[in-house]
Amino acid sequence: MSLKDKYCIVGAATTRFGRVPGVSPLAFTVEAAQLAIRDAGLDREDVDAVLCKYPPTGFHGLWAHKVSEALGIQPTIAATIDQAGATNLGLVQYAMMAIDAGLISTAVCCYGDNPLSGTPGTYGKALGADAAYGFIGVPSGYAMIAQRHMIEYGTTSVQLGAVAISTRAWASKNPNAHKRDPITIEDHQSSRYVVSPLRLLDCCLVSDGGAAIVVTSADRARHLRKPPVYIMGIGQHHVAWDLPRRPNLTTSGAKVSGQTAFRMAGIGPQDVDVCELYDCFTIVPIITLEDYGFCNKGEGGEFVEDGRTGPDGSLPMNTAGGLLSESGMAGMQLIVEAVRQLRGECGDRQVKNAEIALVSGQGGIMHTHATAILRR
Amino acid sequence: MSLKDKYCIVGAATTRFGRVPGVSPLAFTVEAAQLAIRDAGLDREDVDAVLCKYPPTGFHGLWAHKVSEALGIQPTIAATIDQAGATNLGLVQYAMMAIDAGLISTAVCCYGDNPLSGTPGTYGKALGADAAYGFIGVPSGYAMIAQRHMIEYGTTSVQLGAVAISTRAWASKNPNAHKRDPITIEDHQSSRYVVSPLRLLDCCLVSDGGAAIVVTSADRARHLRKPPVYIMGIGQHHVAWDLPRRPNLTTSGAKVSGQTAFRMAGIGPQDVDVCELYDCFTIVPIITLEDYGFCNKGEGGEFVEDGRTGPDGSLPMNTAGGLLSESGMAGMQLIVEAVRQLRGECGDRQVKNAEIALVSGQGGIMHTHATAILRR
Amino acid sequence: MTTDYAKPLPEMTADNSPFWEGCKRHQLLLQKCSGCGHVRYASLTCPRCWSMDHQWVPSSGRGRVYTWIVVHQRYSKAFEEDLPYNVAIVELDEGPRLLTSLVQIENEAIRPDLQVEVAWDDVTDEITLPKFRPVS
Amino acid sequence: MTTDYAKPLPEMTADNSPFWEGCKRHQLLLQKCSGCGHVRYASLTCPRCWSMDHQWVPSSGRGRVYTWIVVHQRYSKAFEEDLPYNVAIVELDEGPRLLTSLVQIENEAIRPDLQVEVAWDDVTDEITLPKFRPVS
Ligand SMILES: [Zn+2]
Ligand SMILES: [Zn+2]
Repeated sequence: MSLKDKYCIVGAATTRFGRVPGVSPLAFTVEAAQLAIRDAGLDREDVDAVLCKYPPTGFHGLWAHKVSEALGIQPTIAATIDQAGATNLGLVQYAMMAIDAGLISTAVCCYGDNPLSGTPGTYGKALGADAAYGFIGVPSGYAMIAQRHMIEYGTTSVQLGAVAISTRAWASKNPNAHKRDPITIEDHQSSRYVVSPLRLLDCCLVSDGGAAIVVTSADRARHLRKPPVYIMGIGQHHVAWDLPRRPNLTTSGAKVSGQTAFRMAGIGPQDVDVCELYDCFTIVPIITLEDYGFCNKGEGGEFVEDGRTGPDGSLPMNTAGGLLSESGMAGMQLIVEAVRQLRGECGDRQVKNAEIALVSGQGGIMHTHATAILRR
Repeated sequence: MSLKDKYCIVGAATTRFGRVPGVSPLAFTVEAAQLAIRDAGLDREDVDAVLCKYPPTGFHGLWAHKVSEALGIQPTIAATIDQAGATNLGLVQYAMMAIDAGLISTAVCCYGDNPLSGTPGTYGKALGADAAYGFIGVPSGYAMIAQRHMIEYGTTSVQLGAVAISTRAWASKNPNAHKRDPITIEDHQSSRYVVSPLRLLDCCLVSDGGAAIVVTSADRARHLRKPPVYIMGIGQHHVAWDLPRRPNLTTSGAKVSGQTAFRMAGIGPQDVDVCELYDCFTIVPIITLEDYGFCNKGEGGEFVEDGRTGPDGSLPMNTAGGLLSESGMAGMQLIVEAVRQLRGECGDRQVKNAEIALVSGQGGIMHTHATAILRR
Repeated sequence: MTTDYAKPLPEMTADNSPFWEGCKRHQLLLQKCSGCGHVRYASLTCPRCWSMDHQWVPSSGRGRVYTWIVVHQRYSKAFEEDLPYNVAIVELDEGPRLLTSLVQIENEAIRPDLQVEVAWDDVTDEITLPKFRPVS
Repeated sequence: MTTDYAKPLPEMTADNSPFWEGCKRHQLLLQKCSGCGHVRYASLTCPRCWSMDHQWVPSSGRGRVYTWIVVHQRYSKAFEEDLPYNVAIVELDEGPRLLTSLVQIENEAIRPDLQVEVAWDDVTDEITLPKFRPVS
């Protein structure tokens, strides 16, 4: 039984992003969850599932249960799922499936962390036994992939920079974005190497903050406060293996995940009005655009190069600024932005006539991927 | 849409249990997964989801992805879920939902760890800020609950002991059980206090080992190697909150979780032929039996006292020895044992005419709960 | 009050520091919801009205034993010399429960509903633990 | 070979210790599947036939650069003095890829498909790291 169009996102919220000292990961998560539930016009009693990704600053056993306690909810389902940056869409899919099975009625999917004001946690951890070679930190992993994409397809640093410029241009229209000052290709090219071929402006922000959404059935959604956003398609795929054993470094889980979501939705890339693609590093949306079929494999660099994904482009992408400019958190904010675009709540950065939005999530070092296609 | 009778467990396996040095948590997990997949008559290519609980000896980010790599599978869905001891049944439910949604066809749910030969990990960790008072270790938490059950209902240490004796009597018939020597109530009453009111023989074993099951659709199941075991009902509930804030310490998530599973299955406790109840501490099956409705609230101690759950009793419980005697691992082995009983594979410990089996999982300090009802 | 106190200390966070600052002044503080007036033990949201806003108000410091354990097993070197020692959950007269230790009582003498009152233990210069003793 | 080597060392496990024992003897070992003869880098199961049984067999120690990075950011004090340093993935002639460092080459001179051979680095008495240098 397809899940198409049967479930909706009815609440969506973000907290303040950027450097926000004195707020714990739990407090960000709870604030975002409350805001999202109230955005839906619902209250605590209406929510019977609490679904979470644990905050990377520190693993906490039974995190979703701690969040449930802080929210004062004893839920039918509480689950903490680890699919890294694909988790938040994985939570949405879990919620849809559990409602479909008649097990719950309404789920809050919530995330918060304070890596900027708190402790960096995962972000600077050694990558397995490979730490013996100094292979440390997430940028190192994505730099390996970027380099291989350059080797196979001739992708350039200037093309990577185009992604950074486009997302910053969008962020400059978002009052809550962590970084709002527009940047140029010169800024990008003169920013220092973090791990070559990746420069500082190719890399994810580190931001404090939280975001949450509420998922319920289409039947229930039609009676709530905000216009429902329908989930047309959703998919996952996991290339799963660590870099040395992964057969192919330049095709990601986006390929099968995207095919699954597009097939469920019954549409193709040409039908998408706005996309929110996980952009922890500039190479990632380039590969994701290719794998989703917005362009051919290897042509992602060219695709982004001429500003096509910016405010005046034909494919508005990461319209709040993405992980590169709005908030470095692990992707829930991308779902929130897609919902806001489809509701027409985005003010200066509103994409005209946005009817269909695509959201991606991916994580680890491109180990995981999930895709959702939403419509108003 | 109910999930009733649409999905089956088609493969089930355990590794060696007990003290098994030199085998990593990953190796146990992979061995169990391979055995379960082959038990089903399937091969690696037939499995498109890898679902895991992380091993408590150490948190590993993206654990299910590491397991996928070691299995040589790039899965449609890989997910690591944390619901503590309820996770394994949570994975089964996830698999059913994902097949129902048409997203996958066949999932392996697998678990392995080596807390006895490796490092104890979670098992001896401090419990939050409460460590300042010496509130350390899982037994302390369950002892608080046991004491409260004694206060409210007059439950006795001898009644707790009856659970230990019953499970050991079953384990004596299981060649793979970690502890097989029968025990008496005198053995129990003279075993040292670990955290009073809990004695050594009230506590979970610490065991190395792995276990896994394979879930697929009933349609596919009918063409595989072993007789299908149908999942009639499945439910979850999470009281979720830490002990001081939890309104009631003596009623667990078993109550709502069990109601959900029984309602889905369309049966009641009187229809259950064999049950495999999560017994990390002797108080747990007592509370679980009450919450499931096998007896009234507060009468669980009396219920188990006269040997009713042992090999000659009217309600065979934990027929392989449970966590108290077969293996201290977090519950996947209980599902495997239920499957084996329904297939009639249990030799000396086979329950005659076992047609319906009930399995529980719960964890944290009774924060989480899940229930499954299976039939042949 | 020593600086070589070897036992684990509560972690001060943005969420709980007023509680521990109160303890340092020998004040057992509860949260009173600004939304509905409900009094609770430190938590992020009000269990009645869901408000996150609250004031810190003093507790009577009196309550009753709700449940307890006696730890015999060595889980931590820091508590080795105390074995066997008790840990208890006390229900305050205001309603909230908290995890604590009972002092000035033999473990064998602990009973359900035993009436207790707060007994301050200044374990370091920064941290005072609220423990409880029988009401005399 | 020093005992004050300050960088992280690979963790020896039941699964990988023969590999690291081989390195100590300056032998780069691969696993040859007992089921189907497939040669692979250390892994729990055979990617072809799924057997867990295998023998350890020597590699030629030769291969080509598959991809690489140059680390400029300080992620670890242990590697601070080496900045900027490279990390590479090398594809062995036998097929498997492994993560390593390139030595005896300037970072700027690294090229795709550069032919390399193993260069042993005895970093402690117990651990030798296989690194790679250009084939001369
Ligand atoms: Zn209130
Ligand atoms: Zn083979």
